[in-house]
Amino acid sequence: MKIRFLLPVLAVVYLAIPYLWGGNNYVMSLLVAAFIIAGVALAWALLANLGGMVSFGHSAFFGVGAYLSALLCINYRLPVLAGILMGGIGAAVASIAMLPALRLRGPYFALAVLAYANIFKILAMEFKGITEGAAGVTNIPALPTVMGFDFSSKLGTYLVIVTIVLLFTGSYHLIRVSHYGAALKAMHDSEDATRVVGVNSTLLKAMMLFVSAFMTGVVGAVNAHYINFIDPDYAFDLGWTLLPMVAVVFGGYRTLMGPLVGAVGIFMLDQLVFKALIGTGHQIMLGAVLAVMVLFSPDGLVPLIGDKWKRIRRAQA
Amino acid sequence: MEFAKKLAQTAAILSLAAFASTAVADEFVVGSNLPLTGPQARWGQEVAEGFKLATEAFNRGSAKHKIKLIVTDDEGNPAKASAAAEKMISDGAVALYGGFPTPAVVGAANVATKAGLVYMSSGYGGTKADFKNFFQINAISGYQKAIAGTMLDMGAKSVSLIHNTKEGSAYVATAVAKALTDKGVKVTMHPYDSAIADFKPIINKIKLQDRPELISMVGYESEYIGMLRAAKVLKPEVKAIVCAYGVATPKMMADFPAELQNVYGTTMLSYPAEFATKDGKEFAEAFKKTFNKDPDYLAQFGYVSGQVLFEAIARAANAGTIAKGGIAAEMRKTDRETITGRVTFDETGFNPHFVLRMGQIQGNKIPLIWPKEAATGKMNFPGLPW
Amino acid sequence: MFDLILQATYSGLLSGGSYALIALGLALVFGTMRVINLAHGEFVLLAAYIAYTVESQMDWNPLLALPISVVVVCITAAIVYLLVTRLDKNREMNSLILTFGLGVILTNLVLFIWKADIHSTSVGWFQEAVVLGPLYSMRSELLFFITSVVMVAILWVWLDKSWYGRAVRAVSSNRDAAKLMGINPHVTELISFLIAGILASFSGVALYCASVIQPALGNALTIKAFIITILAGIGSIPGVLIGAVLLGVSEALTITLLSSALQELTGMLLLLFVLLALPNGLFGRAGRRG
Amino acid sequence: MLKLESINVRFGGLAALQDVSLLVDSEDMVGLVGPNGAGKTTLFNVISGLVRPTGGRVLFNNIDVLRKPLYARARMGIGRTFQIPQPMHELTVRENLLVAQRFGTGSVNQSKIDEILDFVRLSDKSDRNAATELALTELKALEVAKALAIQPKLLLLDEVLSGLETAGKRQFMQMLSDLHWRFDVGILIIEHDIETISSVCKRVCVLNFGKLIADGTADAVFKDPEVIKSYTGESGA
Repeated sequence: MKIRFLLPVLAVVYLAIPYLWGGNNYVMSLLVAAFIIAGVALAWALLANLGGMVSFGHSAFFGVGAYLSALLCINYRLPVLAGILMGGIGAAVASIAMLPALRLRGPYFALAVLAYANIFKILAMEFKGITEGAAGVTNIPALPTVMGFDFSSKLGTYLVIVTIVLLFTGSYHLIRVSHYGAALKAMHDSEDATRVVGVNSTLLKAMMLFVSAFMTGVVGAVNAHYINFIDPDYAFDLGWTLLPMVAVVFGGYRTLMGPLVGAVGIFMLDQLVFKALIGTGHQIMLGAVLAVMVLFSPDGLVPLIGDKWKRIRRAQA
Repeated sequence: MEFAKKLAQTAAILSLAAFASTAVADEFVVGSNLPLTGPQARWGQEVAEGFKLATEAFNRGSAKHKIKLIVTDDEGNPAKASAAAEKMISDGAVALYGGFPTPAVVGAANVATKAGLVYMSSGYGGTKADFKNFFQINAISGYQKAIAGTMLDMGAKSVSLIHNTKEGSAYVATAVAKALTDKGVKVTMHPYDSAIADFKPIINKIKLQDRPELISMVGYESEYIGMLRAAKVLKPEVKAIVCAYGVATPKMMADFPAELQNVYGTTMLSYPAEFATKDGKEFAEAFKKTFNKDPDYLAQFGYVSGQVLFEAIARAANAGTIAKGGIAAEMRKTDRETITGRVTFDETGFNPHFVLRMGQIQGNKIPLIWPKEAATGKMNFPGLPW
Repeated sequence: MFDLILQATYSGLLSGGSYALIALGLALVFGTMRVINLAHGEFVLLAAYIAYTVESQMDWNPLLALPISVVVVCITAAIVYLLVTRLDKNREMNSLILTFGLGVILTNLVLFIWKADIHSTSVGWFQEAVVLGPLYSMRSELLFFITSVVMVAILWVWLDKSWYGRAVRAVSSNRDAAKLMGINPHVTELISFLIAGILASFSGVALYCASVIQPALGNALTIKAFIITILAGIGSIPGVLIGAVLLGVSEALTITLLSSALQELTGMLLLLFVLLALPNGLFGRAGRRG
Repeated sequence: MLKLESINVRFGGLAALQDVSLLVDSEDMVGLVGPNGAGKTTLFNVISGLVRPTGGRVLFNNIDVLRKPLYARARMGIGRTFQIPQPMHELTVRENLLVAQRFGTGSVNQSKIDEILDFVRLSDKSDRNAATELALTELKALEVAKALAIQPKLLLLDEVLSGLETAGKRQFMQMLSDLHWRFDVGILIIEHDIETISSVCKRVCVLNFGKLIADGTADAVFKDPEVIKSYTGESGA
């Protein structure tokens, strides 16, 4: 991320938005929901873009992160922030179970991971002694108050999730520009060529899976402490995979800002425009957006705008 | 001197507050977050209709205070419910009412609690809620009482209980099982996941292994039909089939007359609705006139919740305590007969008097057959769809 | 216990048969084009709702809805096909996203037109019991099963013997080579989409007669069909039937021998086992998926 | 350095390699010739790890590498090129070398990369996209450069000259003869053209129908009647 992009983004996110709407809990809660999706979308895009794997199972990581953090904070009185970190680590550990699936490609990998996600959900339902089963976990502690600032407030939660998402974006960027990123990029279309120069492609893919799972787990944990309640149906909802996917396709998964712009854009469009226009069945618009984007701009909105912008600049120059 | 000054200040603040409350006394905003779209939409819409009807009825009957209702679709999603609650509070809502499923209720109730407002719900699936000003006229215990009560009155010694593993159903099933086991009834549980396609293996297990006197089912509409059809094929030797919510409704009866004959289901109303009270008659007529269909029990929950909440708001407004948590205090004082029975709230916010009734589908009627004092018809027992 | 296992196996066999008919169209398109049509479940659902409309509006037997649903579903399938062929980049992945989006659109259209209420046929004949010794089933289930077996047989023979069948197989094994042989891959691919539409129509009408439909069902049907396609392996038509029966029977046996809550788990574990241990599915042609 | 012991490879019913044994030393530059389908590329695939043989052993510096995956063999010092160039997509020429160096040797040394680029005459193309912006000669050069970037002890060159026109070929041959001493690497080279091979390699091995039929100095090998027969047989076919 170049500095001239970074500074305006930081200014908007940390100064302009809190200044304009910090007191408006409605806008803040919409933004929190959107950034939670953005966080998962980013993790999903990282796996798709760097690892070359399309996952139908990110709800598994989301759910594991949510449950682990909630249960650790309730049963072992872990501080919430430590719980969130553990949620991410737990999700990464859970992804070890998926390592055998790394041998699979395309739709096969996607389906295998979906199966894993379903299995995790059933386990959460069945291990009642640990997870409370279908009843769900209530009274999950909220984000703490630090030096007088209440992070469980809408503005506070917004700052937390935005910071996490930006940190993740930064890490994604660092991975992408590193040698690992270059090797991963090369692996997509020329795997043998990459392996014969010494790249352990399976290990690299596994690392991307861990990173993606960790990020998703952290976001799932934040969401659990934000909503204060989870049950298997909610925490492992397939929607935690699908909505971020829509966001990524909308924003574009090759770019760094694509998932973020896509998530915030599609969430706000859906909630403020589509819902007002059609009410029942407004998801139809999400389907239409997906289809249209894939057909006409498979690289997403951000590159599309970027191209337009470049063309305009060139025309002016 | 110091004391007098303080007194004067307090008086000034009080009179200001009183002025403020009289200034807005003619109209109070009440917000409602409900799943009007998404998988819980059907329940959300029924409840919304009842709640709307209560608003109209209240506004017609009250010259002094009016209720302005805002309904927001939360799609049954907690984050969206939370946002909806924030929006309605910022639009001036003095109390909130909402939705399904439990996570969405929690999402919105948290917001209301933080803002110090009353949150009323019809869809919290747990047995105890942990919010300060939370109220719900119905409770899981009501289903348990009706299902277990009916089966105990049937004199059953053994019951097989088939239930969905989802939150609400699992709660009801566990509570029923406990109530029955406490009375010495042998209960066998058969939980199933929504993904199930064929119930015959379960029913056959019941038929050949459990050999119970009764079968009880707790799940959703399409699953009841699947279970009943499977039972109709295998014909286990039981005396009755007792279901939870979603079965004894006029719509289900009209759509699946053959499958549902003689089946029992929890409900609030007989069909055709026979209201003993003036209140009930008014409700049924008004509902039919407004929505051109028969009310079901969810509409009743919405209606009664509205009645109770609006009356509490009116009382608090009269006392000038709206701004000081008066609505919650007035809610706690609630004690009235409604079309769903007596309503008061215990310290957890649930209505201890809440009991559902049990109806049985007989021909094209659904008479109430339990409890005895509410019965409008005779129980066909033993009675089976085949 | 023996009675239980017998009945469970029989029930599993029959529901496996219904799964197979639902999965067949998806498997065919996947075999021909390597495109997983995530809107396939919605095709089935659409046919089922047409059967409901025919029954409730015209008071006809729902089976008479077949011609209408074949027409409607095939038109839908052709539209989906035309959109899929518009994808030029990364078709394997982008077609997943495209057909998923189209599925969402179809589900919500169904919701718009028919509302969220549940429906099933009111023709009692379908639900009558058929008792074969110790084995119980509904007439509709047997009908569903027989239709499925017949369809599998027809499709198998057709793919094996007919000129089009050969073309389909040629395109699926090597698109460029097929072109050199004078086969227009677009025509064969369109035909396989249309056949998938016809199969979906049959399964939709059968589904309406045998069980309960609701708008949210499409997704679940697609996933089931997808799983069976993988179990079968690419390009194996009888494999679809056998994979589906295997899934149906193992689900039913899980309910009988373990717990009814674990049926979904069994299906998923079976899928993972096949994915990870049998690289070509149970009966698929050799061809690397990893 | 490299020791193959009776390697066998079967694809279904077809015997692609039969009992092939071979020794290559670190000072060697060995030509591997044979008609199409003789199993030359398969042999390279066995050495580099793309194909697992049905029988036999591959020893590299006295370590059995058969159980070692592709990338691990690369890190031990086995570099290879592909007959059809396989640049790493989406990367520039320099990035191709960087990735190879970083993962093949474990560290990055820019001056070494500059040296390689200079050697294969790609210095001025270093920022081009490797997959889309290079001509065939340049792609072939990049193949060699990538293999060099992992600092190989053994270099497997698979028909680096094929498809080049005469000028490019001459330039490449000059490069090949320098490779050996500049980078201190043993070389095994597949080449179709006998003339070319005998001008570059002192030692030549001949594969025919999966069998090693000759191994010796270029002069001796090309006088071997069996070798002549295999070549004329091919041209007669």
